[in-house]
Amino acid sequence: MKQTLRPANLAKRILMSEYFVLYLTIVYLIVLTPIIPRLWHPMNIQNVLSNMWPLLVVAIGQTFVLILAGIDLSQTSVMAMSSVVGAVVMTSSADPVLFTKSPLWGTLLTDQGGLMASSPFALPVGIAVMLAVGLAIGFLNGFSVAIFRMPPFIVTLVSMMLFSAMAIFLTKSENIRHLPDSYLQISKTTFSVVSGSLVIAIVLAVIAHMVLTRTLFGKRLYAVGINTTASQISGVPTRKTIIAAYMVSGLCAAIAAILYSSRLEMGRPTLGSTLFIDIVGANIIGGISLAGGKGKVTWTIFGVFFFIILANSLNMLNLSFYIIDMVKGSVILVAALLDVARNRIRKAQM
Amino acid sequence: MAEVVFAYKNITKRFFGVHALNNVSFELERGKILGLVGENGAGKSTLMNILGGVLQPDEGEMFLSGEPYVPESPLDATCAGIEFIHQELNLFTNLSVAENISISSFPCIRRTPFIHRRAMQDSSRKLLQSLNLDISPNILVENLSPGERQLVEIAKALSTNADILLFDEPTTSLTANETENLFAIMRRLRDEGKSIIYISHILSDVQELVDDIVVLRDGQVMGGGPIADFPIHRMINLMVGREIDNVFPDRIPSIKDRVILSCEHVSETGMVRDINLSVREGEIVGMFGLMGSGRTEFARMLFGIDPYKEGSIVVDGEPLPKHNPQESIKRGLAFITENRREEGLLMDYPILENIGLVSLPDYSAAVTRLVDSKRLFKRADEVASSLRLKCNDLKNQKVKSLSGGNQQKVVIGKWLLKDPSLLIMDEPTRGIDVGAKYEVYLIMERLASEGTGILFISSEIEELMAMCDRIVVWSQGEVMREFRREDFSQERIMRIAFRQDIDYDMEEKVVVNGNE
Amino acid sequence: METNRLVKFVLKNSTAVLFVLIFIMFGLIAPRFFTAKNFQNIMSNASYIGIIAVGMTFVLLTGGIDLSVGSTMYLSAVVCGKLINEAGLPVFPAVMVSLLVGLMVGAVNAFAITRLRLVPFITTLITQTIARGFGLFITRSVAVNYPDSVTLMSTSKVLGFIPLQIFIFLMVVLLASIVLNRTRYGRQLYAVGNDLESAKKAGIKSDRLIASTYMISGLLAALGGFVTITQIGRVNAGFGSGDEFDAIAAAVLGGASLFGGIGTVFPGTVLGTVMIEMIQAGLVFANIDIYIQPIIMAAIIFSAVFIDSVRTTQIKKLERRNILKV
Amino acid sequence: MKKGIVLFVVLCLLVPTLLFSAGKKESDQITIAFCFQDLETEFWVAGHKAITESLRENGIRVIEKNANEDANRQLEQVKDVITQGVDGIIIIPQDGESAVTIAKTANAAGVPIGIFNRPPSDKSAKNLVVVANNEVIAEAAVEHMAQEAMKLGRKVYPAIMVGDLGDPNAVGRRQGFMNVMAKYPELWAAPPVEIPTKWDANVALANLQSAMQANPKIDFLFTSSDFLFPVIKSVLAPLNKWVKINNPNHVILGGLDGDVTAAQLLEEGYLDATGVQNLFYEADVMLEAMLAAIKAGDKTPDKWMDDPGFALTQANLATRAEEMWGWVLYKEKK
Repeated sequence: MKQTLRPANLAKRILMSEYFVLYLTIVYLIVLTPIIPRLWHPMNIQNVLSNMWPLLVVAIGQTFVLILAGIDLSQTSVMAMSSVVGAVVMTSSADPVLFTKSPLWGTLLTDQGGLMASSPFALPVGIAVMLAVGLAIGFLNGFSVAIFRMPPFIVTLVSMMLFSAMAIFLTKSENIRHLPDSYLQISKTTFSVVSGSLVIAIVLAVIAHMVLTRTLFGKRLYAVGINTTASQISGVPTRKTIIAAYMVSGLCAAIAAILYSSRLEMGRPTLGSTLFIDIVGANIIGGISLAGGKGKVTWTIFGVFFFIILANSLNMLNLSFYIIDMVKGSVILVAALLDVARNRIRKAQM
Repeated sequence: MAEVVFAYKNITKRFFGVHALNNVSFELERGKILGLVGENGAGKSTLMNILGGVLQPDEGEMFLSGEPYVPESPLDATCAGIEFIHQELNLFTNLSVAENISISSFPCIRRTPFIHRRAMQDSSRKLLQSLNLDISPNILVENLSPGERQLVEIAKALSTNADILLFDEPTTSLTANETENLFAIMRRLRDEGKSIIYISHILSDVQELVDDIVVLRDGQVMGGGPIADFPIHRMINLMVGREIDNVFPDRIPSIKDRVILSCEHVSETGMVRDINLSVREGEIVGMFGLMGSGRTEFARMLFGIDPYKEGSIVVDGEPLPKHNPQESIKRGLAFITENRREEGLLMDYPILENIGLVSLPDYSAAVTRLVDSKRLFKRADEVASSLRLKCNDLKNQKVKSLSGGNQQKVVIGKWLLKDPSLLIMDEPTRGIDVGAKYEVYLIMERLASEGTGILFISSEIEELMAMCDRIVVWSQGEVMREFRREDFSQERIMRIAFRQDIDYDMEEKVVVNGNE
Repeated sequence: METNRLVKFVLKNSTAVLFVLIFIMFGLIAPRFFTAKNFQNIMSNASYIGIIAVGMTFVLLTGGIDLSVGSTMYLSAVVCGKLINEAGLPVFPAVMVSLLVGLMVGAVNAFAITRLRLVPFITTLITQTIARGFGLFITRSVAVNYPDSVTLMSTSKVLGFIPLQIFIFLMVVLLASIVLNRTRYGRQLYAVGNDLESAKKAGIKSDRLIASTYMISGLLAALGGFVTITQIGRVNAGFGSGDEFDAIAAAVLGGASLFGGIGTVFPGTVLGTVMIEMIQAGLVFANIDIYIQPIIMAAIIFSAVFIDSVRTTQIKKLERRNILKV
Repeated sequence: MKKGIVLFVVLCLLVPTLLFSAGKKESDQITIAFCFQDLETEFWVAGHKAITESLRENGIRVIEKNANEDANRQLEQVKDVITQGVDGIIIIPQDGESAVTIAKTANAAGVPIGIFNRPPSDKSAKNLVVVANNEVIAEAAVEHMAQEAMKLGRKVYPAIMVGDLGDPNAVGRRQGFMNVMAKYPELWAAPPVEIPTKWDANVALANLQSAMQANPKIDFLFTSSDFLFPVIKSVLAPLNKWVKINNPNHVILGGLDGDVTAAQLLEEGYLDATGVQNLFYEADVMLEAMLAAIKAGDKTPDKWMDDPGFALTQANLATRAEEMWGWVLYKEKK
């Protein structure tokens, strides 16, 4: 009604917008531009993007589970497991000194490398195996949650413990190198920013967005997240939906493992072990609630973007590492506060 | 002249410029029960929220025993001796009955923060006894039936020795004798000098119970005075603002020969025993019984939500093996559950998504499983308008912003999209106003005439008698007897439901299925 | 009817039954496991995480979560050590100050959650980062050593036979159990966790209650930190990191729900904590390959939770109302 | 009004951020990025201090990055400092394999890179390497312990406190211990007890306590890191086993790192041996080589410098103590 207050109106619209986190990130970037001269250096942009894709992929998987009012702590161990298993399949040679103690030595892994060593099919088979690992662990989680009605937090916490330990056990702590070149190419950039990772992440994001907004599965996922009983009575196969969501989460973690280990050029039993907070943090900053029923892929993208920009800018600021944590916490705090402010305004408008 | 305990004076409340209450004034006298009736949205709850300090009026004043009364929070209301018994229970299922009753003011050992358990249990036990509720004060509320929970809620309100008690639809989850019991208690409280405001959609109850009445419509008082001056038809006319001759539509039986559903010897340990039942095309079969008599439990088994041990269920001539809701839906069954909030609706979800939920697979492509939103919207819109659903925006408006009647229409709508051949309705008119009830009856009548079989569960015997072709009476997990429309008798049905008619019943139990 | 009762009893106490089973199993593998000394070790090692888990239980009861306890432990332990070493404060006042630090971190959480309405997960994630950052800032990440006067406390015995840390743990558990079960505060806490809206309607000052749980959690984190210092004598930069997950796991294993309203300190959280500690000790006793240990640990915890969820459905079935007349 | 508060908070947080960063100007000064993996134990703190101080003493601007034990994060940080145009990078990698990947990144960008303390797993990248061989040093320390054990003229019960299994240093140290186990099979009364610590003092405490309870005869204990000595003390003391060498109850004790506590325990006669990496030497040679490369304009220097390391034992304490970094710090403290 009061159209006269233009700037205030605009501010309110920005604050209320679904793209708020994105705007916030942009404002943050603008403020930092004069301080960090190299912020817009092509190489930095390249860095930011290459950091973003794998985290985005794994965070999207988490989004599916969060919509269900679940949580998946095991994504980090999925990454470790599929990284190790995939590398075992693909590697072209393994050092006997390092790997003779591995339980896989002599069967799946020899000094000639893994099963598909130097085979032209190493890449497709390796990737298929990695995805299968993700799906399998996701299935186990989903099955326990849906069929046995075990609390997701504990189920995924336990599978996190289990599969992290398993990944370390399989290689006896050693990293596996000598992966096929075609695999390493996935994360290599051409035209400065375009890379296999970029393509994979964007395609995945688009598919995930379509799945959530347009498909039967997506709509049922929200329904189950809001009210499982009502959904079940309305003919939603709730158990299948839950299992599927955890499988998506595992799958995404496996894809992220492909991107991460391609970038690191190795299969790593501790891959991603510290990422959980970033994954869930990005989702929640993006606006996705732990209580379920809410969430969009675009929100996840903005949340991830925010987290990546934050980490990158803090690196570029060269703060003493003693205070870097405090600054990081403060920036997240501001973002969270602004989010609260806009929720209040939204409620007041209702 | 009786003493006025509480008075509204010219109360006006606007939301976004729209009058929710317009210049409302009336008085509550000591030792009287005042009935407050009106359709949903007439302003009853706004009025109560103002009384309870949840909302502040834009204009007008309130007086408590002649003194100005300006509550700023629910706590102020409690301090002023005003207690609310809401339709939605405010109980904590993880606490014991005694703890729930004294949650706001635990009795403590002297001045320590420690709860005086003995005192708490004793006072709770006394209150429960006064409500004729035979349960231990130490039992957890989650183990109680809905009716028992309602009584605990009332005990909680009584525990504060409030002067003014407000009952907002307290009988919705009560069985007939629990209701009678409650009314007796309310009368006793009145005789002890308490003042009571009673809100209900069940006008016959209002008429039976209250001393005075106030009728609201569109935020205004349409009339008020001693109940004797307000026969039911006058109440209704004032509430809806037009002449309604009938509370129920005319029922034109349209039963076809084809049997849609037949159950034989369905049993489940501890729940139901040897249930035989059939429903034909276009037939409305009523299921009457007390709360916990097995009606709802049986309906859930029928729909595949809960398991059953023995017996067979045949739909459209084909047996339905051990199944789940998905299978039932495929076979043309639909189930409107008794509690909309928990089992019927996704309250935080838009109307369209709720209406579309059941039939989503019909609107999604074969391989990609992409949902054809346009087609779905078109169909949902058709159904919504055929149900006369009142909403602003099908796509974005959340269900929780709708009134109870319209929410129920959404539940019905989501099943209608599937064109079910058998519709199970469990208390479909509970907690909705007279106008909306009438519309629900019309929809049932229309569906039956189109050939849908309806299994209609209700605790309100009048509506069953008005709408059904047959009534099956339940008691303690068994079907006691069946009545054809021509044999309907309120008294006999009630007596059988209360098992006061066993011998008489046994003779006639020969007639089990309508088609015999 | 009697067998039914027995079944019910076993189901209701399945966690305890499982506890005993695991105890016996390890005992059979390694007979020394059965010694009183070993049980004392398990208890004293469980004490610090147990104390933190008790605080976590309060927070979980309201449906919240506290990810900051590990950092709170670190920060308060650092402050305590610095006060003793550099300010020359006697141990007792230094400990009091460090408890105050824990309380303050909790108060910051409480303020952000109940006043600013931030989500607990994000709030405590932020305080986790900031509190540890602050501790690192103070110490420059150098380890803080404690004098013998502190480490000697771990060998002191209360009443002549209860080691100090176990005594503190038991006191915390006793106090927390009394508070949760016997006081107005405790029962209202359960009410808030069960249904926040109804609790508000019932006139419960829910914000105050929720705020208090974070302060309790912060305080107990600091106390737990101190208890463990008396045993290990030194605080390095990684002190306490990741302990929040152990505490949550212990509470959830003890039956607490992350959605609030469900959970007990005793037996719940205590049993959860001791069980985890016992399995860990048992694995060492059995001298199992260190690469396999975490795998077995995960498997046992999984089966504990599995049994718990099965029993919940079974109890529901058994307690379902019998509406048929007999 | 709410907006005002929010704006205020934003400003409050941004201003210090600006202030912190404003103090650092771009100049002709040589800039070296020091990317370390974490600072959780004394060893890393001392290493970090040795390097940064030597750098600053040489008038070099230092950018520090902490990867918090995440190889990916370290890679991202290295990329970020390359973007900032540093003249050289020194990393303490998470492990040898990620060191190779990171070094290749630096090679591609034409920034000299030095790898500290953990060897790259192969020589495919060009880098300066200063490392001590954890396995060899651990073996030397345990070897001395074994010699001491032989003097007892009986079989002993060995045990090892193993670090985090995701950490290659921990795995290397365990291997060094195992080598000695294999070397003198007749010396051991039982197979070695392995005690997991996850590099966490609390875990170490609990597990060591259990292990001592389960195997009370343990009298030969090697800890993979010196930072666990306080834990060992608090477990052994109540068992009357925390006694000096030559006491019949003495547990033959060895460690690795050479930190301050170890120095003190050696001097007091509780500790038999500790494996030492010569931290100061390592820092010096790394710095020298790096500066030489920068001055010569060599963008991909490639040089392997070994820190031989050694075991400081009661036997060579008098002669070699000064080579142990912890000893020097200990004496400074005193």
